[in-house]
Parts: sequence; structure tokens; C-alpha cells
Amino acid sequence: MQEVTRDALLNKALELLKNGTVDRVLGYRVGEFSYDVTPAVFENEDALKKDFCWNSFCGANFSKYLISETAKTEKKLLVFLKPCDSYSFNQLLTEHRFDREKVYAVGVPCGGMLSGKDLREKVESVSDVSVNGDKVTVKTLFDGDLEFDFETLLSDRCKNCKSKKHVAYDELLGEDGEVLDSHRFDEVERLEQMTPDERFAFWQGELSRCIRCNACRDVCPACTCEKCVFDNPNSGVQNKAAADSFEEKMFHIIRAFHVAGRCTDCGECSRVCPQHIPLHLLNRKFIKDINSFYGDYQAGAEVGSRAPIVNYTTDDPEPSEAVERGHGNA
Amino acid sequence: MRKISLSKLPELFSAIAKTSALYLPVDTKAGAKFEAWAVGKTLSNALNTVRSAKDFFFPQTENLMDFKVEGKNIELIDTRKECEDFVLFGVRACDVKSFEVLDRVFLAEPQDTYYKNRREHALIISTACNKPQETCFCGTFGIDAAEPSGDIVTYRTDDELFFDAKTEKGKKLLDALSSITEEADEKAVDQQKALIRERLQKLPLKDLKTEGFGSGKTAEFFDDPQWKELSSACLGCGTCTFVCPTCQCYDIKDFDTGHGIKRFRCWDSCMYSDFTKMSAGQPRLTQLERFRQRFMHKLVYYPTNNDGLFSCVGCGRCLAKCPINMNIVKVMKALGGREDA
Amino acid sequence: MKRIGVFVCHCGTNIAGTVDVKAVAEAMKHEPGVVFSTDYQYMCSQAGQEMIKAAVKEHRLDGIVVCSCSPRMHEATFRKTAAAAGLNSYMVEIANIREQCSWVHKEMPIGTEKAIILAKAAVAKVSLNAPLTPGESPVTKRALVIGGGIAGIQTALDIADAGFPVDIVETKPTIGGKMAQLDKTFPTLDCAACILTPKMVDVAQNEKIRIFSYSEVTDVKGFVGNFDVTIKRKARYVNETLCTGCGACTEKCPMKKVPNEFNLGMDNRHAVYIPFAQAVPKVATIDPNHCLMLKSGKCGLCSKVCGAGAIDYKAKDEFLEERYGAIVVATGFNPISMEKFDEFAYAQSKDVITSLELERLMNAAGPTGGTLLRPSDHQHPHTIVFVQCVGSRCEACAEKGKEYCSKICCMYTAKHAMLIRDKYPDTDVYVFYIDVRTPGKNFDEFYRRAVEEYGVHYIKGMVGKVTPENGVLKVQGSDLIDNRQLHIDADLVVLAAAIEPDKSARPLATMLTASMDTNDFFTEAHPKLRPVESPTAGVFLSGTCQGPKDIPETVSQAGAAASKVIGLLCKDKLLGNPCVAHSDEMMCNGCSTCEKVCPYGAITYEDKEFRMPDRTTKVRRVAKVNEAVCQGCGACTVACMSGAMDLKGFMNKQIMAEVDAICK
Amino acid sequence: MQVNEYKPLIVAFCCNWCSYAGADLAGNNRLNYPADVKIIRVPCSCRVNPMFILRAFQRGADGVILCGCHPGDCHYTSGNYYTRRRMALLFSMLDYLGIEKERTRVEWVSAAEGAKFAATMNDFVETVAALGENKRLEDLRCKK
Amino acid sequence: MPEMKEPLMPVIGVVTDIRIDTPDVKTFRVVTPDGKKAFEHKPGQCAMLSVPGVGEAMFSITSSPTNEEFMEFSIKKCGCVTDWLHAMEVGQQITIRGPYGRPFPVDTEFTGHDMLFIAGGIGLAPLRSVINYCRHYRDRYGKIDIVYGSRSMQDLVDYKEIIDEWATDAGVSVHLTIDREQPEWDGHVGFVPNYVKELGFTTDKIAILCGPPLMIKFTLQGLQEMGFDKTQVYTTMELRMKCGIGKCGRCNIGAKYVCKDGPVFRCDELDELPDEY
Repeated sequence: MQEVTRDALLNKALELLKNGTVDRVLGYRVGEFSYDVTPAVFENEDALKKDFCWNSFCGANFSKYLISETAKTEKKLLVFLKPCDSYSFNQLLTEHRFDREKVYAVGVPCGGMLSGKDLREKVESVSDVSVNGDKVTVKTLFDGDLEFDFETLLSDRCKNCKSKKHVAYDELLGEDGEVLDSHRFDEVERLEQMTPDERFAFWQGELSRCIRCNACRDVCPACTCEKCVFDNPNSGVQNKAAADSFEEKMFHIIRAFHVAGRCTDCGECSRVCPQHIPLHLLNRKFIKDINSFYGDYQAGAEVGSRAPIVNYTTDDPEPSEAVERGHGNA
Repeated sequence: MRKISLSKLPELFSAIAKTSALYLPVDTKAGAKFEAWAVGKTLSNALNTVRSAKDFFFPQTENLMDFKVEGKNIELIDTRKECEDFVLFGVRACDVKSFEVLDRVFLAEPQDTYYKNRREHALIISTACNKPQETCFCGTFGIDAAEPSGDIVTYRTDDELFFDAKTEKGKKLLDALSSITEEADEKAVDQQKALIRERLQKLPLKDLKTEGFGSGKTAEFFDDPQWKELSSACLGCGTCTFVCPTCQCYDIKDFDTGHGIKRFRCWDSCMYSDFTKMSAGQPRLTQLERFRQRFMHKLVYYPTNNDGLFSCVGCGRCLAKCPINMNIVKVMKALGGREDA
Repeated sequence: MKRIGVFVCHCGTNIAGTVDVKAVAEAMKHEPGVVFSTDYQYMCSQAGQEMIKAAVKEHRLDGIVVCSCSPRMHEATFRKTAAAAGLNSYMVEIANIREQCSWVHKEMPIGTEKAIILAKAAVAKVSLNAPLTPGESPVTKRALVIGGGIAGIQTALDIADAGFPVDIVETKPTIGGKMAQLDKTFPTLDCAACILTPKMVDVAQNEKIRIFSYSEVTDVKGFVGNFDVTIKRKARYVNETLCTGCGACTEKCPMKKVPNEFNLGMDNRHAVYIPFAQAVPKVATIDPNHCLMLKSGKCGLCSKVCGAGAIDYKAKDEFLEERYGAIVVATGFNPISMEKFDEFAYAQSKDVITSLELERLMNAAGPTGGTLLRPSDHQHPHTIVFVQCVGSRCEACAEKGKEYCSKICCMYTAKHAMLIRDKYPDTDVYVFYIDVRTPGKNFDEFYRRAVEEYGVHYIKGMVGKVTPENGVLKVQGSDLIDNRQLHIDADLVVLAAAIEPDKSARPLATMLTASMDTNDFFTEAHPKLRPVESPTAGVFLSGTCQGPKDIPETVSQAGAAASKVIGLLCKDKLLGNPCVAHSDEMMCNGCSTCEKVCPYGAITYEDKEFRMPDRTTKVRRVAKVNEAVCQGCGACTVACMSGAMDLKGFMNKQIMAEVDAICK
Repeated sequence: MQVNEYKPLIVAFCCNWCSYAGADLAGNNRLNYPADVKIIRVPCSCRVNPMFILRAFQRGADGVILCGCHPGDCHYTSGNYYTRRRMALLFSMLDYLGIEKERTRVEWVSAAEGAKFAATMNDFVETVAALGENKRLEDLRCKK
Repeated sequence: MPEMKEPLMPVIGVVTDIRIDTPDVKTFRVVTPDGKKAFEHKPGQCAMLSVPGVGEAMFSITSSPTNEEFMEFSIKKCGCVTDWLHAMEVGQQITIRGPYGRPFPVDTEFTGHDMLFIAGGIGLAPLRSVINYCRHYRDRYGKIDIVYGSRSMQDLVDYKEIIDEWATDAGVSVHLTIDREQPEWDGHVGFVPNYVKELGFTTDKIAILCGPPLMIKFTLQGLQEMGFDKTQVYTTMELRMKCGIGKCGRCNIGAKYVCKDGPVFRCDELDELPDEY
């Protein structure tokens, strides 16, 4: 259900390359299968024409790449931003993580993305995927063609999309959307309604699967530390593997805490987790609490905003009160 | 050759579990996973488990030994224990092959006794792959998904499971199960093998070849300019390493419990930026070098030291799990696809 | 591994009564790093301290743990002991086994067990201690006072009296501030000008004081002891040194219809003007917005009449850069705007005025020469209604008013009412109030005099509406005591407008990295114990910039601020607290999170070039802590995700080691 | 009093200026509270990193309490306000993970509130003792 | 199963002597608690020392195998474990496992040859074991030349042993140099690679190099210019290892594992390795 076609993006990229606006293009490279696209920087027209790709599997958040890519060279980089990417883009700017001058951002409308991983769990032996309007045709090796509604294959983060509106761009392709009134906190609320024992069992079950591959951290646009505390032998909390169930919790609690107020809820952590741990539910809990304790705040909505965790008012709720409120009891 | 009706699987599992611990793939909400069998648990239909079977021999973390420190004195406590016998049921051809790859590392002199202990007490029941996936390329490494190795090989038809014992150990177990299994002839199995082989021919990666890679090819690939492009999107996470059945790098760390020191081993990844970091410096500074190391190791270094055996079994897990969809297939195609290769 | 000595104090029986001190000393001998452990009757005694010194030498100790009373009691003592023994004084940790152990537990086994654990935690911490040295910085012996009202004047005079040079920066052409506009002052009814103007003259004549009037602070860099301040001297078009203040220019100026700010626009002044007769400096200023010469190049009369040749139409804004050791903020207040208070018809009727306007109307130097006349028709008002708390204590009307009490209104209204009744006994005076607040010396007596002796009608209740009708102000109000609605036809309505900090305060606070509350009043370093200091070291608060206050309070705070400044300037060097934050540049992201939580503005960022292992260089933004400014709270260390920011003396590792030791 | 009563381990982080002094005052006034409480002195409650709290639980603490100056009275003006936000979020998260919310607490204790300090500790120890051993945030390796 | 010897399982060692060599190098003498050598080794091999709770680190064994009483390790302070070791006092127990790696071929390729040892700074530590081995079996080798240089006189490791023992041996020539002039130094001044060239050795020797990477690079160039073949030159690599037994993957360079296939390499073997060391 792409609103903008590959050709539109490609032509825009070629145009900007040609007129000298940009020197390089951050986009997706085609893969082996339709779903395994890879982020790549294209240095010239030929490379773009050959391998540039834009389809419903281009879900990865490009913002974090800007940190390393802008540090590499003085050349100007074109980046295509989906609405959710643009929040991370702003958040990174707030934290001075890359040089805005070196980036030309083109906003791309997004009708939601599919996840190759999720799809492959629904369908065995996928040989090709094509999207026609709101239908998805999946060709398989042994089971013929299957048809799905686009909606049913949407990844969780896209089902609960918070915004179709770009908050940063130099230029926009197509029409901009609106900030949505999503149901993204429904699942958090469901957990809050559980008894502590149930919640504990739920999270123990989820987090115990963690293999500490660090994919969640390494993909997270908010995790941009020069050296993560969990990698730093001097931090006192360094750990490479969850040698005990405690360490899984420690890692994920602290990671969520460190991105609290900075997490734009882009959903990359859950997308990349090879073990399907719903990590976004940790981040969303913080977002939900921040909203309910200190007023609505969307990280990345504007550059330079002050996150509630580094702010205060004199009449904030007390921690004990907050925990009650966090239950939805108040 | 023996067989059992699929409807009698619970009986079979219960019979095996009576003599030793039994692990088999079961479905969880996060995909198939090897779990200890218990009444009520059913065998997963998924092609393969999310995590590889290497965990049984080379777990994510394991305690190596303990120390007690008192003043200037140290007491070393050997915490090793004889492992109990266990049966691994439903291991796929690729994963069975991965045990050979791991063996050549851990059982090379000096032998790793932690690994050896578990390996010796394991009985592997493998299963041929009725329905391989588009990400499968075990054939590239000479693995026949229709003919896995293992102590016992099983084939599954629509209603029956066939057993073929390949080792003494396997025969012994099969004999012990003779009361609930029945004699079978090989026809049905041959038919199944033919079906599998036919399906293998339909796989998109069936033509991926290892030619050009292998023993002694360091110079051919090391300075290839394509590494830059291939590695550029790599996040440096350890997903590929940790789901890989053959990756075996580890780290040894000490943990101070407050009343003693536990020295443990845990998985490590050559993709991590601090993998080779030492106080004197860092020989692999960029992700390019670390990325290259992983693939060079699988495709060149390991074969050089192990009679041409590759350190990849084509299970396709990294294809499925890499956050940015970069994987060994793409690397092989890019590097092997050169005109001058 | 450090060589640590443990010294367990009996404190007579204070500790030894509940803690087996010998057992504690014995247990400590087995702790890693401990090479010496002993106990003694009174560690803090001369003999005890000598014992520590001797042990340091004999056992080559490089860390000391004293198990004794609270560190708040004797930490300083033992630090000195350590220093005397040649150790860094920060290589000492105290295990508090008296206040937090022997005194709160009764049973010996329990007390002993806990004391051992506390001692272990102290040992664990001291093993990770690093020698710390307090930073030193020189002190520029000059102070800056921002604001030339009574607060600034008093502060400047007191500092100058102690012999230190002071500069006053005042945005207006003259110093004097609000007090110069007042008529009489409560509760003594002495004339404001009579007590203020001599002080203004003192300032002008004091050799230590420089006045930068018609000037503002545009930039502040640096920190306590060494602030680099940029002062903008706005073009006055009159040479200050040449001008004699004769007033000839003013008389000849053809542009006569400029609203006179000093009289709150109730009369006019010329385009070239001296705000009032006693202005200091007594120098004319040309208002460029109205001067014909400056606007159109046609006139130049003033230049012609000026005997001193002081007029300079080509003058430009000038920027001065000065260095100061201390800065006093005395930016004062203003009444809030009454424009939004439609119910009182302030905008509609000239006869609805604020109390400050009334001050001018009653002042002999005011627009009416001191005779109380209605602004609309210059008639004598016979019925006057005062409305209290206009915009003060106004929870519901946050968009136009303030939540706080402006504090001075009750008293000045009583003063006004009393003065009016005294001078014009035929006038009826009504005061609508919510509460009358008169805490202060002779305040309540004063208020009671207004009611009892002068017959002012105090009505508890609020005015609902004022409607101008045929030259009369129809005042509709409620009397809460008699529970009835009142309708009064008034000739004059006086609004006790809430006061708010001067608008210049907010940008100034940003420049000073001084914190403000939500109402833009400067916050004090501690509301009780450090009321005249800002949390930012070297920045002090004087007068109403910190909160509403009356003149005596302002003056006493001004003096207090001055004494703090003098205390600071007396020092040749400032010794910092060495337990300050420190950023590890290798790990810092430069994300600015720490800066946001620093209450002192101690964190800045710089682009730093790093040599990478592959011999390339990379420029990265990293945080830098100004150790002279940091007070060591540690807020930044938790805000910092990467752990790059740590607090010396309370490092992450040290605290975790304590946790570990306690939980062992 | 029972002999084999379960003894919880409580770590109390106290800010140097108010709560630590409050604890000292409790001592001066000989106000009893259980010896299970072990105090760690920090300059300000805002120095307490969530990692310290988790670390304490890992190492076997059964309850962790933070004490700081009353809001508005922070020696560093704003430290405890940050503490309040941080801990509100952290505690809510711990509760979300199913960890007993009674095991963590923030209490404002001034230097004059020795009695409050003792009462708070008595109450907290009692609450945590009623919960029993910390099982949900324990590290088995650290068990004796 | 616990009877099986586990290569990762160390034995306890006791530090019985600590010698301060230079401002940042100390030499530690290690024996087992019952006063024996922990294990036998060959020159060039390493051992993993550890302080439980701090970590393990690999060090070359600097004492000669011919020393039957104890092992010695000369260790430069440069990281977490070495900091800890430097802070130790005599009597401290540590753990030790080994020996690891391929030794110098002292009993094969080296026998009968003239030996040229070239070391810079702490690089002497791994060579000390070979030098003393060659000195012990003096008749098996030809002439021995030792070129050793450091930043300053104070940074020369084992200075006393060099002067008192090595320099006095028959057939052993010691050539010392320091980087910069020093008042109390009357020997040669200059960098090792240049000094080697100045000394101008004949090419019938086996050369063993150890020192900082740049020194090795330039010395090797110099030797080649002088006519040495790479097959005549040996070096020992910087140690970055974890398991010591070629399994953990850390020290893997190309198809080699430094801990197993090294640390001693003949220089022509290095050419086959990718440039990652």
C-alpha cells in the first residue's frame, strides 16, 4: 500500500543528484527476496538505477545511519524519511548527534510497512510478495499463491502508528498526513490491568528469551552512546550475556530508562528482536507514564524540546502516587 | 528401519523421556524452540527452531569454575559435573552438520571438557526436511536435507514417522523402543526422500556455490573493495552470530557474587566492536573489518584449518533474523560473482 | 590494591555499649585491602588522631576508614588528621556506627553485625577513592549590581563601603527605581524622596561606584570570581561627562508631547529630558523615538542651546566588557498590566488608576503638584474606592494575574487611604479586600489607625464590576461580612495591581544560568539558609527580583547580599569543592542531557578533536564541567546515559561497591 | 518477639543534607528502628542512579528506600524534583514488570525529622518483611 | 568427568618475589603453593595469569625452561589486570594456566646457528627466556648477539642481569642503546633499527625480533637490506587472547590463532596473514 512509488523516489534522488543538491543517497538496496531489502548509501546514478528499491518492506528507521554517515564525509546526503523516521531525526538533532547541514531530507508518506520476519512466520517458503492496493499476494514455493489483506500483515508498530505527519523534512513527496489518535497504549493498559503475579510471569517469559544480541540497542535511534554502559568494563554493570534472569531485566529496564523521554516509539527494537520480545511495551510504558504524570510529550516532535525526565514542576506526583496512577487506578 | 504412527508420538516421547531427558522443538509464541518434553507438549511443525541446537553443547552462558578469595589466598572450586544423558529430537540436517563444525573446534586438542561432556551424553535424532524454505541453502555446503546424519534419522510422512538408526547408540535406543514401534520397509522413506529432493530443486538458493571460497583463499578476498558496501549497513549487533549454529566465539568473564567469584563463559561475537579490543589497542577498528572477519572465517579461515569444511551449514537463520538483511548469501554472491574469481 | 587502615572508635560507651568494637576491628582485618585494624576509646581525641597518623606511617596506609560517629560530626577532623599524616584528605571514609548504629539499636549482637557491615561498605568505598584536590580560582575584586533601585543602591553602597569597586547597571536614564516614584512610605509615612535621594547622591559621589545608567547587561560568561560581562551603553546622544544637567536643552526642545514614563504617562515630557529633578546622574537624555533631529534631521535646537556642547546626535550604542568577581541581581518589579482586567474598566476610564499612579498623583513632584485630582477632569474626587488583590492571589485567572500574594498592597493601600483622609477629610474612602495582611513591625497598628482613626471603610469582599457612567464610576461589589451587594458611585477607583518581576529578569537569568521559579522570580540557593544567594555561585539576589517585599525588607536583603559579596571578594582565591562532576570525554556524546538538569549551569560543551586509533581525527561535541561552578549534587550523573558523567568522591563505582558490601 | 523472624535487607540512600542528618537525629534521640536498614550517604537524592537500586536488589536487598530533602528544600534547589520524576517512572516500570511495588519507596525526611526517619524505617522494614524475600529481582548467583 | 583435565582450569600460583625493573615494568616470580613450577614450558610460550574477579591476561614466560625452580613474568603496567598485578605484594596468590602457543624452534631450526636477538622496550621479556635457554645450552648455538634498546636507561628491562651475566658470557655480545642522550649513559644512543644497521651483522644468523610494531617493521626492513631472508627472522606477536587454546576466536588472524599457532612466527609466515595485527 505504498502511496509513493519506487520510481517517484528514484526520480527525486536522480534529480537531486543531478542538480547538485546532494552527493549521496541513503536508500534501500534490493535483496534476494522481495522482503530482504538492505539500507545502503548510493554514491552515483548508476548504482541507484541498478539497485535502488522502495517497497512495503522498507521499514527500517534511517535516522540512526545519519550519525555515522554524516561523520564520514563532508558530502551532502539525501535521506528518505517516513513520518516515524522524522521523529527520530528531530530527536537526534535535539541531542546534537549529526550535522543537519549535511543532510537533505525528503519526506515520504507511509501507508504502513510489512515485516519480512512476521510474514515468514505466517507463510512458509515465501518466494515472492507483491502488494496491490490493500491486497498482498504471497507466492510460495510449495503452497501456491496466497492472498492477504494488507492490514492483517501490518507490523504491530504500523498498526499502532502514532503519526502520518512528518515533523522534519526539506521537501515532501506526496501529501502529508496527520498525527493519529492511535491505540498504541492498549497493550500496555492490558498489562497494567493484570495482577502483579501475572505481569511478572508475562515479562519473565518474554525477557528470558533474550539472547543479548544487542540488536535492539544497536538499531535504536536513541541508543547512540559512544560507549554503552553495558559494554563498558568500568561501568560496573557491563554484561555480555544474560548469565542470570536478573541481568535480562537489568539490561532491559536500564535501556528503557535511558531512552525514556527520548524514545520516539519508532518500534525498531521490537522489529529487530530475533526472539520476538515486545520491547516496545517497555518503552511505551514510560511514554504512557510520562504523558499521564507530566502531560503529553512526544519525543522528536520538535527539535530542542526538553524531555520531561530532565525537567520538573514543583507539584509533580510522588513516586508512590505515580505507581498507583501507572496502574490506571487514578 | 522402524516406524510409528504420528498419533502415537506422545507415547514415543514419553517412552524416551523415561530413560533420559528429551528435548524437542515445540511451538512458542516466538517461534519453535527446543524444550524439555513434558506431557502435553507437542512436536512443532516448523521447519526449524529460532535458536540453533548448538545451545545444548555450547550454551549462551555457563559457569566454568568458582573461586573463593580470602586475604591473599585463592581457593579454586571445580564445579564441573557429569552431564546426564539426553536426547535431542527433531534436529535438522543443517544443525546436525553444525555439530561437526563445532566438534572440530571444541574437541580439537586440548579438548574442551565442558563441551565434550555434553556432547558425549547426547543422542541426536535428526529429521529430514519435508518442506524446506526459501532461505535454505544447506545444499551449498554439501548437506542433503533428505539424508541428515545423526544417531537416528527420522522421516515424516503424512501419518507416520520412520526411524533409521545410524549408530550403535541409535540402535540401542531404537531397540529399547521396539515395543511401541513397528518394523517398516524403506519404500515409503525412499518416496519421501524423492519428494524432498524434488522440493530442494525448487529452492531459489539451490545454485549458490562455494566455488572460489575455501582453504587458502585469504588473499583473494581480504582486500576486496566490496566489503565496504556489504558491511556499510551492518549494525554491529550479534544477532547473526547468536542464531548461527556454527558460530562459537566466546568470552570468559569473572563475576563477583559478593561471597565468591564465578568464572563463566558466554557467547561473544566477532561483530562486536570490543571483541578484539585490548588495553594496548584495537586491531579491527571498523565494522568493515569485523564484518569481514566473520565471513572470512566461515568461508576461508575455517576451511583452511579443517580440510575444506565450511563453517556455515546453510540453515538460513541469519537470512531470517538480520535486522538489516545482510547475510552470508549476499556476501557469497557479491564476492563469488566476480568475473576474475 | 590499596593498603587500608580501619580505626574503630568506642566513643566511650556510646558505641562500645552496643557494638563489640573489638569484634568489628577483628572482622575488618579479613577485608580485602585492609592491612591494619584497631580500636580506641576516642578516635577524635588528640591521642586517637596521633594513633591514626602513626599507623599511616608505620603501615604505609593509603586509605583510612574510621568507624565512629556521623561524618557530619568528625569527617572534617579525620580528613585533617589524614592530611597531617601525609595522606590526601579525601582518602578517608567514615562508617557511621554511632548515630546510625549503636544509638538506634539495643542489642550487642545486632549492633555489632551492622557495624561490621557499615565498616565493610566504607572499606569497599575507600578502596576506590582517589586523591582529590580542591580547585583554586582567583577572585576579581569588583562587583556588579544589576538594577539601580533602592535594592541595588543599598547593595552597591555597602559593598563600596567595604572598599570594593562596584558598578551599577541601570536600564533607565537614572537610578532610583520604583522608590523614587513613591510619595510617602509606610508605616512611618516619611517621604520617600527624602530618604532615597541622599542615598542616590552618596552613590554618585562614591569613588568606588560607577553608574552605568541607560545601560543593560547583554552577555555574561565565566563563573564565580571571574564573570566576564558585556554591558551595552545605549546611545544617550548627550555626553554624560560634559552635560551639567542645567536643563536648557529640555526647555528649548520643541517636542513637548512625549508621555512621561516617570509619571506613568499622566503628563508629558520633552524629547530631550531629565526624568526628575533629583535624577542621578543628572544628565539629559534624548529620546530617539521622538527627537525631530534624530528622526528627520531637522531641528538641532538643543545642540544650539547647550553651553557645554554635550549634545551628540551621532552617538552610537557602546559595548563595554568588564570582569567581576560577583554579580548582584536587583532588577526589581513592575505592576502587572491592568489592560486585561476589563471588569475594572481600567482601559475605559482614566479615573481607574493603579496605586503607583496614585503615588504620582499625590506626590508634590507629580503631574498635579501633589493635589489629588481626577485624571479625567482634574476635579477633586469625593468618593474613592480601592480594590485590593487585583491580579494577586489569583488562582483562577492565571492568564492575566498571579497566584502569589504581592505582599505590599495591603500596607500601601492603608497608607493611601490614611493620607487621603488626612488631607481631604471630606473624601469617602472604601477599601475592598480579601484579607488584610499586616505582619510586620507596626504594620497592624498602622492599618488599625487607618480604620479606627481615619475612618476608612474596609469592606471584606471583591469588586465585581466597575462601570463608567456619566463621569461616575459605578462600583458593584460584595460585602461578605454583611452578606450583601454594594453599589458605590465612585469618583476614583484605585487598583492594587499585583507586582511581577521586571521583564528583563528572564533573559538575565538565562545569561547568568541562575534559576527562576515559574513566576520568574529568581530562586534562592536555599529558601531558608541561603536566601540572598542564587544557586549559581557568585550570583546574589537583592530586593524584589527574588520575591515581593517592602522597602525595609529590600534594604535588609540588599545589605545581606552585600555582606555575602564582601565575604566573597575578601578572598584572594576560591577553593572549590573537589567532589564535583567530571565528564569522561572519551565516552561523552555531547547530547546536552546533563546540561539540562544542572542547576548551576556548570556544564558547557565544546568541540573536541579526538585522535582515533587509525590515526585519523574526529571532532566531537563533549561536555565540560566547570569545577568552580559545580556544587556536586550529581543530577547530571544520572541523566547521563553513557555514564560519561561521574561525581568525584561519589563515583558510580564507589556507590555500587558500598551497595555490594552491604548486600553481601 | 519471635526468634526465627525473617530479616529483610534494606538499603537506604540518604541525601547528605536532610535525610542523612535526619537519620543522625534519630540516633541522637535514641529512636529505635531495625538494624536491617543500612544507610548509604549520597550528596543528593538525585545522585541515586536506577542502576544502584537494581544492583542492590541483585545483590540480595529486599527493599530499597531513597530519602531526600522535602520538595522545595533541596540543598541543590532542584535535585529532589528530578529524583521524584525519575523514581516515579522507575517504580512504575518495576511495578509494570510485576515486581512488588512495596519494595521501593521514596520518602522526604528533613534534618529535623529524626522521628519521621525512624518511623519511616520501622514501617518500611515491616512492609518489606511482610513481603518476604525478594525473588523477582534476585540474581541466583549472588545467593549464599 | 572432573578427572578430565580442563584446559581452561588454572592452578594456583604464589608470587614469591617481585622485582621492579623499570618505572612501569615489574618481574614476578611464581611457584605453586607447594613451591614447585606450575608446569614446564618452552622458550617463547605464554601463560594465562589471572586474579579472580579482575580477569585473565596472557603473558609470555620470561624465565628460561632451564630454570627448574620457578617461572618469571616481566609485566608492563597497561590495563586492568596488569594494574592489579603491579599493586600485588609478595605472598599473593594468583591463578595460572598454560603453557600456550608455539615456542621458538630452539631445539630444531635454531641449533647450530649464530643467534641475533633484537629487542625494544618490554620486547625483551619474551626473548629473555630464549636468550637464557641459549646461554644454558651454550654449545648448541654459535655466536650470540643481543641488541637491546629502550627509551631511556631506566626503561631497560633486566639491566642488571644483562650487564652482570649476559655481557660477561663468552661468545655473547650485548649491544645496548637508548633513544635519547642521558648524562649517566656512556653507551650508544639511537633507535634500535638504525643501531642494527650500524652494527652491520653478517647474514648467517637467525634473528629474533621483539618490540613495538614500528621497531619491528623498520628493523625487519633493515635486516632485509642487509641481506637477511624473512625465513631467518622470527618474531613474537602481541598477545590478545582469552582462551589460549584456539577456540574462543579472539586471536584469530586469517587462518591462524595467535595463541595456538603463535605467538612465535617466522616473518615469512606473517606475510600470509591478513594485515590485522
